[in-house]
Amino acid sequence: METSPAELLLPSLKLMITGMGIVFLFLALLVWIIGLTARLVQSVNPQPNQPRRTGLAVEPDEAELVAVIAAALQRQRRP
Amino acid sequence: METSPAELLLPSLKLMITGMGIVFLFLALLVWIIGLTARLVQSVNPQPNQPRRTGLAVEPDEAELVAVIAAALQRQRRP
Amino acid sequence: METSPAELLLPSLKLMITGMGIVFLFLALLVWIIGLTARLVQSVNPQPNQPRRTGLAVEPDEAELVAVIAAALQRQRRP
Amino acid sequence: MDDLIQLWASTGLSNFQSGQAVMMIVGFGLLYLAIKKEFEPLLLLPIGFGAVLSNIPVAGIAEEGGLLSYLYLGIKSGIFPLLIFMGVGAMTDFGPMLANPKTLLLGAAAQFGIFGTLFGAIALNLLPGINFTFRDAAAIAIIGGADGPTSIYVASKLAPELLGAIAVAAYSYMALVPLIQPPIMRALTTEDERLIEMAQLRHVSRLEKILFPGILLILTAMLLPSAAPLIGMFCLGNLIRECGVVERLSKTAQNELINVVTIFLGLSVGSKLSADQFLRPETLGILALGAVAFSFGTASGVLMAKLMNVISPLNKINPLIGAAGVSAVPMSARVANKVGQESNPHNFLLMHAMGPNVAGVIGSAVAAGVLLALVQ
Amino acid sequence: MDDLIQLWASTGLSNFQSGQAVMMIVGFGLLYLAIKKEFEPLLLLPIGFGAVLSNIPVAGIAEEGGLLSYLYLGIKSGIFPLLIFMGVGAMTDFGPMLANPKTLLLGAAAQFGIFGTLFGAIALNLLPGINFTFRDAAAIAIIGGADGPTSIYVASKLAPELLGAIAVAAYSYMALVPLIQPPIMRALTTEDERLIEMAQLRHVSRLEKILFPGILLILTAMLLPSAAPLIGMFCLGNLIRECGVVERLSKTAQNELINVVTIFLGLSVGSKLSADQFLRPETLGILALGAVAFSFGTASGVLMAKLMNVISPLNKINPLIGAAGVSAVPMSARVANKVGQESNPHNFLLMHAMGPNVAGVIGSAVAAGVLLALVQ
Amino acid sequence: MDDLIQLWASTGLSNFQSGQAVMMIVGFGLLYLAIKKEFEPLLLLPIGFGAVLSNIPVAGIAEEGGLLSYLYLGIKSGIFPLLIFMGVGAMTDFGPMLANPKTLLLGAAAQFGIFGTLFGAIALNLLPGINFTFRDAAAIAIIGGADGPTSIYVASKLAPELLGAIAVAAYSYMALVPLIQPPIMRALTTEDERLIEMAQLRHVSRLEKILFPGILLILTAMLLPSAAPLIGMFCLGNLIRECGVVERLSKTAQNELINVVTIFLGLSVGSKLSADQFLRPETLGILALGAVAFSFGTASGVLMAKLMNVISPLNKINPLIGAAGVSAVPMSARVANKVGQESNPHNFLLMHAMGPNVAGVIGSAVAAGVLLALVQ
Ligand code: NA
Ligand code: NA
Ligand code: NA
Repeated sequence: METSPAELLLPSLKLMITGMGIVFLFLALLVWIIGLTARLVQSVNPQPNQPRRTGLAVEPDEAELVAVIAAALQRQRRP
Repeated sequence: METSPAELLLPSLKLMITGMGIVFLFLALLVWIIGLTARLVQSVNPQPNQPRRTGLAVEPDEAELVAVIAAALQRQRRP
Repeated sequence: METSPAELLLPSLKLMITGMGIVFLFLALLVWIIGLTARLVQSVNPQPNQPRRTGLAVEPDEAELVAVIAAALQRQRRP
Repeated sequence: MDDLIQLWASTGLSNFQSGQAVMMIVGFGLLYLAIKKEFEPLLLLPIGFGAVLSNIPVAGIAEEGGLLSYLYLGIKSGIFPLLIFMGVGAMTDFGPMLANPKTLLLGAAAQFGIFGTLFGAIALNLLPGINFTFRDAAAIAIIGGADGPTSIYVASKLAPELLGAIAVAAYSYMALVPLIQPPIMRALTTEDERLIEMAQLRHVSRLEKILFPGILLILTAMLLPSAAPLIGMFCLGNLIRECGVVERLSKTAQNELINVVTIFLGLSVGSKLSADQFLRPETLGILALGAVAFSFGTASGVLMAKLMNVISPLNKINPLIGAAGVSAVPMSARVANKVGQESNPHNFLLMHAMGPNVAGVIGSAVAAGVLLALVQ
Repeated sequence: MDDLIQLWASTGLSNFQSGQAVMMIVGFGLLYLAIKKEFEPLLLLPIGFGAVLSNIPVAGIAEEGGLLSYLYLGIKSGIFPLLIFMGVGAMTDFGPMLANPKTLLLGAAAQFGIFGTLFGAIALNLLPGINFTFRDAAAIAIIGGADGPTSIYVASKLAPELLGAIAVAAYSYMALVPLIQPPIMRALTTEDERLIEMAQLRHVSRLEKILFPGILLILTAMLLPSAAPLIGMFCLGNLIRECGVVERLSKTAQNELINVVTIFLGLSVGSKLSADQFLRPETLGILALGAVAFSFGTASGVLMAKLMNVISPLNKINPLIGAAGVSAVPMSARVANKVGQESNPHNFLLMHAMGPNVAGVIGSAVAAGVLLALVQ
Repeated sequence: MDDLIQLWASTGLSNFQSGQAVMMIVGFGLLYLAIKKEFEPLLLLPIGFGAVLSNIPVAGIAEEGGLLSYLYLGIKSGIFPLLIFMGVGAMTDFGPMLANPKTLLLGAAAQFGIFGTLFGAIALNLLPGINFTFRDAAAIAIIGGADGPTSIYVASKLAPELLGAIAVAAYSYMALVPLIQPPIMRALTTEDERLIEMAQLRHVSRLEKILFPGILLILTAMLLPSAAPLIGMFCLGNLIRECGVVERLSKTAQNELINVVTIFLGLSVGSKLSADQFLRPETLGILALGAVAFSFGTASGVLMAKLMNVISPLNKINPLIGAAGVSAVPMSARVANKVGQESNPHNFLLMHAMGPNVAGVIGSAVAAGVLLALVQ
């Protein structure tokens, strides 16, 4: 059962719409649940007792960072 | 088809000669290509801009050492 | 060949006695051999020339930390 | 004499096929990109080397019984990409996303790169010489997710014979993000929009961070179980990171484990770069579609941000961070930051862009789940 | 419309079986215990997560071809528990035990927890709804060894279908040692006994420590070869640690290798937590028997210490350290120390309790060998 | 009573075969050499331990289904030796060799240790009780390469039943280099020759170092593809080291990965030390031939250096560094340095000897390729 190229266009259009719909639905639901959780958590622990970095996770590890800097300095120091 | 021990002597002699020949040929070719590459590289970058150790690689890595110490100190510093 | 629950009670009692017997025998034998070894070792090396911690190996991390630093220093000290 | 003939017959020179020679050059080209241009070197270096190794004649390193054939089992079974995903999870901080959850919608919009490309791949079939099945098209489209392990995982399930080209395209375009994205971002935004400053992110408590992987996993289990292996391992890595009680597992997942698997994964992907699978018109199609996918994803992320500003004009977001929705962590977030600073050097968007950036990872895993569920 | 139906049919919601939902809750419960209560988090976190993953409907992560089915091969072949045991050996200092070898007898006595429980499990068969075979009973009894990898190794050989429940019980009770043991210890000892101070341990030479794993292995080879895989790998780890010439192997065995295997082992164990194998009356029996096993082991360790004091009244040992004979390293040694300090804050029993503690590890491996040899 | 008989029948004592006892002693002997004499402890310790474990009666640790039978698959497939070779590549600095490429010829000459031994092994067949096939002889000869992973790789392909003896001989003689080489070096050189000082090595640019693994791989692919797996993985490791863009992979390849594989490889090799394969006259032949191989290699390296001095008398090389051509990195380079300093304590040959030393690694991999290509 060969399908001509054109015959696949419609199903792929349908898949595009369904797919984007699901992705949006899923992430929108997640937005809602995250908000809910945040409110729940804050009502339980009103004061954030343990200030932690909210920063980015680009830097994997502080120890690693130190190691990397040290290694870099070391390399630079080499004659 | 049993082969007597003596019958294998000649082929092993031949293999010895062929083998040593190939090893020499291969490494001699490598000597030549390395020389060629070195000249080529030096004609492109006439000044070695980044002096690095030409030393031996026996001791694994100095950078690693520094990294290890730094990581250790880092860990100790944590409360 | 179904065995009723009660029929298994006797074999399990036997296994309990045999098992505890073997465990005791094995570890008692080990007590004896350890003592023998200790005497043998002390007759060979009468003075403990290298006092090491007999302490606990509980915290893996701290020991590791010390080991890491020591190894690093050790490596650095090498000519 | 006999020996010499046997020897000559055993050399590579007497057995080289032109396709193998070309593929070795392709492999060295990837090594060049990885080392000299620093194109995602962690992956492209082993991939390029794997391509070279597997195209050495006679040696049969990628054939049955060769080293790379054994390593490839780690891809076929899904183990390697899933372990990488666990490691990525252990390196990801969801803080910026949890602080501003609506950035998740930017990560959703950018997945149009995937589905638009799927349509494009099918449309390419109208060209002569190109013949993608539905499964092929879905596997190619996932490049638009800008996520390496997801691409490899999906391609290994839907179109293993295209795996090499797809992985190469995915990682190459991820490396090209700083070239592909800025023009699109500038074209779709006004100077005023690029100057928008965003409010500082709120503090996210440790408890929220611990709960998030569980919530995400439950949602996936209920709605899209086909995405559960990917998202599950990602959540496991993130939970190991955030829970704070298994530091030694976290360290290993982020370092040694992911490094070992990266080497093996790269070599295995490279073993799929054989002449008969790569030197085909379809590969050109894949490369072209990959560029389209990234452009579509970038554009829809930016446009979504603009739409959100129209809908809720009070709490405006800088549309540049929409481009970070394609994932490509952390490259595309850095690009958003850099383009923003061209307009105002004191506008730090990096942290804000990390939200859509990690949302893009989730978004593309969800899209992967959709493809795996609906494409047979 | 068709697509939507197909999609709905592919969701977890439309496929959830009640058993799966319950098991996911069990998995999250284990995660809670691991993270919030810090119950052996290194193992219970991956076990709990594995339980959640393997009960996601449709995804089939624990079924043939799924990630966890591949990882489980590491348990089935015995590789994972044996590698963990090697790592534990590399982390163990036998010094305190070698300094005072008669504490080995405390480690022997505590194994009554194993054999008494075996009898108990068979006796439970008299209850309706519970039906343990001899193999099942032996696998359950090993929980009394208070040693995770030993329990998993024995259970995978004798009763793989009970593996999940057994591993969960073993690690949970190990975490509960600080709750289970003290009342028993207090009930069986007088204040005077708890106040006994012990002589400082003699110095143990490096040579003795190097010789010990060899001696233990020879004894095992001659008397109880069925325990040789477990004790052998344990001795290998310890020799790597003590010999002083392969520091890099020692470091890797204690860190990266054991960490990687711990993640894989935990996930694999979790994959055995399926509804049909876990949600049965037998599981309640296993949990009840586990508590009994720990109590029996604790009691017999303490009573053995008291008996030894009667036999050799000159060189008395504090009977509290008998409780450390159950192994559960180093938790039960800490418990012995803590209960001792309730009576006299200046009495440091920790080092003395490490002797029976590591002896307990050997004792339970020996007991495992007995079960593997005699139970068919 | 029945139980006791069953128990006795399950002990090692009632099942010990004399061969197993002897092999356990052999295993402990290797452990002694590894720990006390520091003979290549990283390998000989796990090998010795593996020998002990696999000769424990009843336990069947090296038999089908036992731990070591699974680990052995890593040798059978070639994965373990190739990963070790990758790690060795990542630890190797080709700088000294690239600075003075003619030292490669010393590394070539020293491979006469391999081919001379092959002839010797065949000649040994003239003795009664010894019966080596051509494949056996080739596998034994590779000991002369003084390279552990290469020996194991070749032996696993050509003569797996001799693997244990060959690996033990290879690593033992590598450890004995400081005893075997100096007398030969002194006998073949004059005091004047030993006093030769060599010019300081030129600086080698980073680019040259990056290009070298690629060049070596291309040459191998064209001329000797049968050596491509070995040399390829070696080059991969070296490229990872030198390229400078994948530090984290380099660190893992040099540390955790090679450490884990070393433990597994050693145990697997040890599992081949069974009585019926080791306690044969052939083993004595292998041990004798191994010593011959090392001596031949050392002598031809030194003689080649002298020949080169005759041919180009202007830029003389110290013939002592010819002995380093056997590889055995870095032991034989250190030996060359030490013997040189006996004549002149201010003559530092170490760096100069590293050239032939790493050339020897390449040379023996090339020789391995020749054997794999020509011996069927
Ligand atoms: Na994405
Ligand atoms: Na125990
Ligand atoms: Na060599």
